[in-house]
Amino acid sequence: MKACKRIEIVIEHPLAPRLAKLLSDLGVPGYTMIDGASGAGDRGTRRADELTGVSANSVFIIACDDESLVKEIIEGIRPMLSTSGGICLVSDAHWVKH
Amino acid sequence: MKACKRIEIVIEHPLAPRLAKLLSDLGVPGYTMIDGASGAGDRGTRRADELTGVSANSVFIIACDDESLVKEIIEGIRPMLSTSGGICLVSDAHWVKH
Amino acid sequence: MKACKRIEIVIEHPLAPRLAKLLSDLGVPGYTMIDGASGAGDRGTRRADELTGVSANSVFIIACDDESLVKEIIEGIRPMLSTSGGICLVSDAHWVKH
Amino acid sequence: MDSLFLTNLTSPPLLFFLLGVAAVLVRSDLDIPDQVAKFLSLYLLFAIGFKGGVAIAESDLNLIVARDLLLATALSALMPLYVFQLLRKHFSVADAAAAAATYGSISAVTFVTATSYLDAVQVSWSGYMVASMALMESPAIIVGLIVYYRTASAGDTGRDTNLREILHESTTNGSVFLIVGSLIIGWLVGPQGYAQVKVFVQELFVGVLCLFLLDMGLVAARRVQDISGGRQMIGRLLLWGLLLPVINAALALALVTALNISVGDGVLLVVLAASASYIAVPAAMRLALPEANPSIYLSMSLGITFPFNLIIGIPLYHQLLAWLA
Amino acid sequence: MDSLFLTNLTSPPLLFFLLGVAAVLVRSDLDIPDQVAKFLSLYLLFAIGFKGGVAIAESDLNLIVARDLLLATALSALMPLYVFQLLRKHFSVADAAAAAATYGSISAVTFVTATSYLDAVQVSWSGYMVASMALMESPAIIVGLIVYYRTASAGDTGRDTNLREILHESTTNGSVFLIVGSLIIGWLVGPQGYAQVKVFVQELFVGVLCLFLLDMGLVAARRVQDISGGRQMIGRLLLWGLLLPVINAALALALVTALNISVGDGVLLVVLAASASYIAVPAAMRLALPEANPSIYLSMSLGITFPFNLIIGIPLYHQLLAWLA
Amino acid sequence: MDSLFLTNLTSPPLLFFLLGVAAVLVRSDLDIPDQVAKFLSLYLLFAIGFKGGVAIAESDLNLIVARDLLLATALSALMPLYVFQLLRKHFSVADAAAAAATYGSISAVTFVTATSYLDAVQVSWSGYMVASMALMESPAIIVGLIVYYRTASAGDTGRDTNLREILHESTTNGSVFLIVGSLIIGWLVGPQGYAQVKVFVQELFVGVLCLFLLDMGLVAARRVQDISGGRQMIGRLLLWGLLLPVINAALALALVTALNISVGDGVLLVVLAASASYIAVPAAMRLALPEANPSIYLSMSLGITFPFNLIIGIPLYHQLLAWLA
Ligand SMILES: Nc1ncnc2c1ncn2[C@@H]1O[C@H](COP(=O)(O)O)[C@@H](O)[C@H]1O
Ligand SMILES: Nc1ncnc2c1ncn2[C@@H]1O[C@H](COP(=O)(O)O)[C@@H](O)[C@H]1O
Ligand SMILES: Nc1ncnc2c1ncn2[C@@H]1O[C@H](COP(=O)(O)O)[C@@H](O)[C@H]1O
Ligand code: NA
Ligand code: NA
Ligand code: NA
Repeated sequence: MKACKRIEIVIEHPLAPRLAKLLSDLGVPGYTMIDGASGAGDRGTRRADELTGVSANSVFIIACDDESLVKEIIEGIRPMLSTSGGICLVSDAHWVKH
Repeated sequence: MKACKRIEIVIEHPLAPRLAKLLSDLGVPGYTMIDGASGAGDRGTRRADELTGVSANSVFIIACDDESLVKEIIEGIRPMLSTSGGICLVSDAHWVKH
Repeated sequence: MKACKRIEIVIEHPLAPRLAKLLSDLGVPGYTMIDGASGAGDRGTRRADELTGVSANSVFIIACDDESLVKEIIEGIRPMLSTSGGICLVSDAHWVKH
Repeated sequence: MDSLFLTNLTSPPLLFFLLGVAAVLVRSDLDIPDQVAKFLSLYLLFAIGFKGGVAIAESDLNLIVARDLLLATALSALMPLYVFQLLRKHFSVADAAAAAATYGSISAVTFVTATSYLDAVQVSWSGYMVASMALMESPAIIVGLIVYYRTASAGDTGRDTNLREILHESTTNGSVFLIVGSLIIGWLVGPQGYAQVKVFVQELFVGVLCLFLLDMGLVAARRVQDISGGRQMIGRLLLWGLLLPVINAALALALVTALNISVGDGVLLVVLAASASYIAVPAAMRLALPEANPSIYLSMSLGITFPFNLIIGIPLYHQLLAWLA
Repeated sequence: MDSLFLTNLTSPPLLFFLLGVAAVLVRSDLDIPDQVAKFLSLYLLFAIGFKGGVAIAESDLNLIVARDLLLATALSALMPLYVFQLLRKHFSVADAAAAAATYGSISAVTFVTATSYLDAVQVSWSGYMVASMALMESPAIIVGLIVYYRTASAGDTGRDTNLREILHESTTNGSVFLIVGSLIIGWLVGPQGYAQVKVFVQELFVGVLCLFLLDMGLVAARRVQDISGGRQMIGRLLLWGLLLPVINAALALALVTALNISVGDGVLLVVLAASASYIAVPAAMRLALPEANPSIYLSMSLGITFPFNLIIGIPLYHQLLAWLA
Repeated sequence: MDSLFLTNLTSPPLLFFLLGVAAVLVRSDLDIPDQVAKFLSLYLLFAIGFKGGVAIAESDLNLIVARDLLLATALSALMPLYVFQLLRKHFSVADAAAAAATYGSISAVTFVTATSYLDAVQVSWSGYMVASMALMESPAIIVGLIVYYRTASAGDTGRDTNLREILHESTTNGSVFLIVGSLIIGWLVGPQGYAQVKVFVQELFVGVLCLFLLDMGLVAARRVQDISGGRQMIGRLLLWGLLLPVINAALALALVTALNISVGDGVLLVVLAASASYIAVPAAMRLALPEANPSIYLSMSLGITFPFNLIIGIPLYHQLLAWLA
């Protein structure tokens, strides 16, 4: 097992393709995305019940064992979060390398 | 980045609106909910294949940087978990404040 | 609250029933599964848009407070991950026991 | 007699139900996505409600109708009382109360399948039977809970029980709401409005029912496989899952014969009495009576009673009523 | 006059919309799964586009058609200009611009409901009006954004704005793409190809519309309940949510009368002008103008303008045009 | 000759497939929700199976039928053998084996599209061809795996390979199960049972196929875009993705001509041989042969062979058979 960071990002669904592109441009080792989440925050209630998904959230999970890349990811998504809302949590984890 | 707690709750789907109400009554800064999870635990297998969602689970994720609020949330959901099952995990995380 | 490990596994959807069987054979206290996740990794992009779910991922979350069982789980899934891809993250958490 | 069973056994919807069961038995990965299954059930409720409403608009409501609706409601409030007494020796108080509510209430899909069976054997039935069905969904929930609170010791119920909330849950359940709403809309728009949706509501009905029962076969068989608790528990669930529909059907049969209700409507009323809820009641019970174990009442209603009514019950009740008539 | 409103109020689709609203009001847990709701909307776009294309194939395109298409496009580019001026005193620049784009663009479902209303009251309309609708989806987005960038101070817009990207987003939105694509395919295959899908496209239309509007009733009512910001904000949204469709309708009405457009096509053009987008525009705005608050423009268009047009607007515009004709 | 291609190119289902491809090319966000797409495919399997079963019930089964079913099964077991030999020089053993299974098996949607094409050009075909299709799904999986285990070195396969499990996976795959089940049910209920679901099964078929192929266009184009590995890999996939269907079709064509099979049935058999699985086989391969890279066999079958058969293959095979007949 290798120490790594687990980054979890909640962002509105329309921005998910942009975030995915940003991540692959940054060269992350991989990511997992769960769609159709709902939620609440500073900008009110967000429901996954609309036709466009404008009101739905997407949850991204990224495992990353490269500290400098973690910083780049965080700096990369900060502007997205400040204009469009959402959250980003970073925590410690161990990665079972096979 | 600010230290915070990451609270993760798995609860049966019919109770999700109650939990959401409880959270907003407690004044949490926000939460994210993922619907349609399945699982297994003390009360047997739960499948997300039923018409009512009676057997499906919902996953809540809450980032909270107010220790006393974290305690209130935990105490608030404890009775729900003991009558209806499910789990609640609390872990340390860092919140990227934008 | 009791200290525990939070194990998070991302695996391709067709293997989900096998993983669920493995977990219950190992005697885990429980697990939660979220279906229909997409993602990217060493094996390229995986989209949850196909008819078979061959390209979709499933996310498993397992809370476990028995250290030796944690080890067994990790060893049990290692071969799955190496032949079929995916990730497994282990982190510290506290379990709200009711 | 055999011919009715045979007709039933060779009806496409039932065969697709059996196909679903077979898929689980051979461990096929056949699966109807859950959102689609939910939609198919919404369609069926919409269609049967709409059709029922239009039928009411076309008939003239009279005292007989009022009597039949009252009868249905009364049955639904009465059945949980003796079901609870029968079950409480074998199950916990909470489980017995939840099962009582389950068996007092009805299964819309069993009803819908019965109407499709009657259409196939060309026995006519009245549109207001849909209203009977809607009226029978909720009373049993209330009665089941009252029975529970009167029986359970003070300590057990020391949580925030709120009768108003329970009443609310049981009457605003999505499936009840949709069927009642569609019924009223069908009534308001009448045959003229019906013409606009006829192909959608009428011609697709049996096909959708086939696919929906395919899913029900999958779900019911999985529930049976999930039953845990050993042989004794399985035996108990099997016993009561078969006995309760028969008992409830017998009571309804007696009433139908006594009141001289027509064969078509009679079959439907008996089917309603014999059927057990697996949508509205479990949803309400998880909120109002979380200590009841859903794997008991759901397994019984969905895994045993539902297939029984579908395969044997419907033609059996029909046969008996035909003899008694 | 009343008869038109009555006809509208007793049309099944509208009644199901109201049923959805009622479900939210009584806090029922009735719910159409989101993937299914999205599919119902794709079906409606597919069907209306296909029908429109076939109708074009059957008619002969001439200068009048070209004029009407141009008129529709021009309207969609013009409306955001004055809507923005009207709103900027009451809302932030970003919110005013987003709402201007929203009201300049159109709601496909309102259009679809209007065609179903016209079919019910037996007023004929031209297939190429579907093309008008498609043409009106995007220009307002571009104009709304241009207006925003010209008004907002330099500091506010100091991020990577990319006009090409915005143009791309606004013209390749899924719903625009599907309707245009279906229109072209309908045109290509003509009546012969249409015969293969006629039951699917035609006979199911009103039924699907009923279920879809049921969902829209749920969604619209929830959005109204989610409005936060106190009485003053609610009043403001209510005011403009009712005023803007009336203003836009008035302009379109004047043009329709001046140009002697037929009643059926006229009603549709007025409905397009009066309707506000809640699919294409919000999706584009979240990407191009994230600082605009969706709970303002979405609440107005989905929670207020959409129900207004459905319940009162459509028969009102028809009545007015019938008088003026 | 051109007229057949033109008929095919102006058929609504194919045009919607192309629309889906176009949506990906212009980067539209058009999307069919995955659960709905899965349901559309279940509907198609249900409908074609049911129709096939009813057709069998109406015909009399004889030796010719038995011969044709045997032929189809044999083809499916034979094709993987030479496909594997052809591919193993260019791909890893696992990838070659997986692709061999993929091309030995069939694509139900290609078959369904071919039946809809034959209906459109009014060429009749036999219901039991649906049984041929069902029989051709699984054998190739088994043969592909046997070939793999015979070729791969001992070290490579040192994991818990379980032939019984593989046999189980390949014969109980959901899509195989549904089509066989629907076929049997259609056979059992015959024309009388069919009458109850005719509108659902028959009249909606082409419409649903349009929407489903729209989704297939999206999925296939995305898969092509996801191909990684540089120019050389793309060239290789393109080459074999076009060559394999042509080779398999040529073999089937020879057999069809030699055995004097009717044009309609012949076209379907050739299409089955030429088509490659992207449902049953990939699902089985992920479990039985996880070391094979799905982005190779899925990209080839879904991204190249599927569009080729749809656009060029079907009318081409028809044309050739018409000449040879
Ligand atoms: N404290 C929080 N914990 C978990 N999720 C949150 C939190 N705050 C916001 N979110 C998620 O981020 C989305 C947008 O948040 P906001 O921009 O604050 O409205 C919400 O709909 C939630 O899904
Ligand atoms: N140890 C665990 N780890 C992860 N999820 C769990 C665990 N135990 C229970 N759950 C989840 O909580 C639900 C209800 O659990 P229970 O009340 O124990 O039957 C299960 O269906 C799982 O989704
Ligand atoms: N670093 C990562 N962080 C999060 N998820 C990952 C990561 N790497 C792989 N995954 C997930 O695991 C799946 C299979 O990964 P792979 O086998 O590396 O292609 C991907 O589709 C992702 O969903
Ligand atoms: Na009952
Ligand atoms: Na407008
Ligand atoms: Na083949």
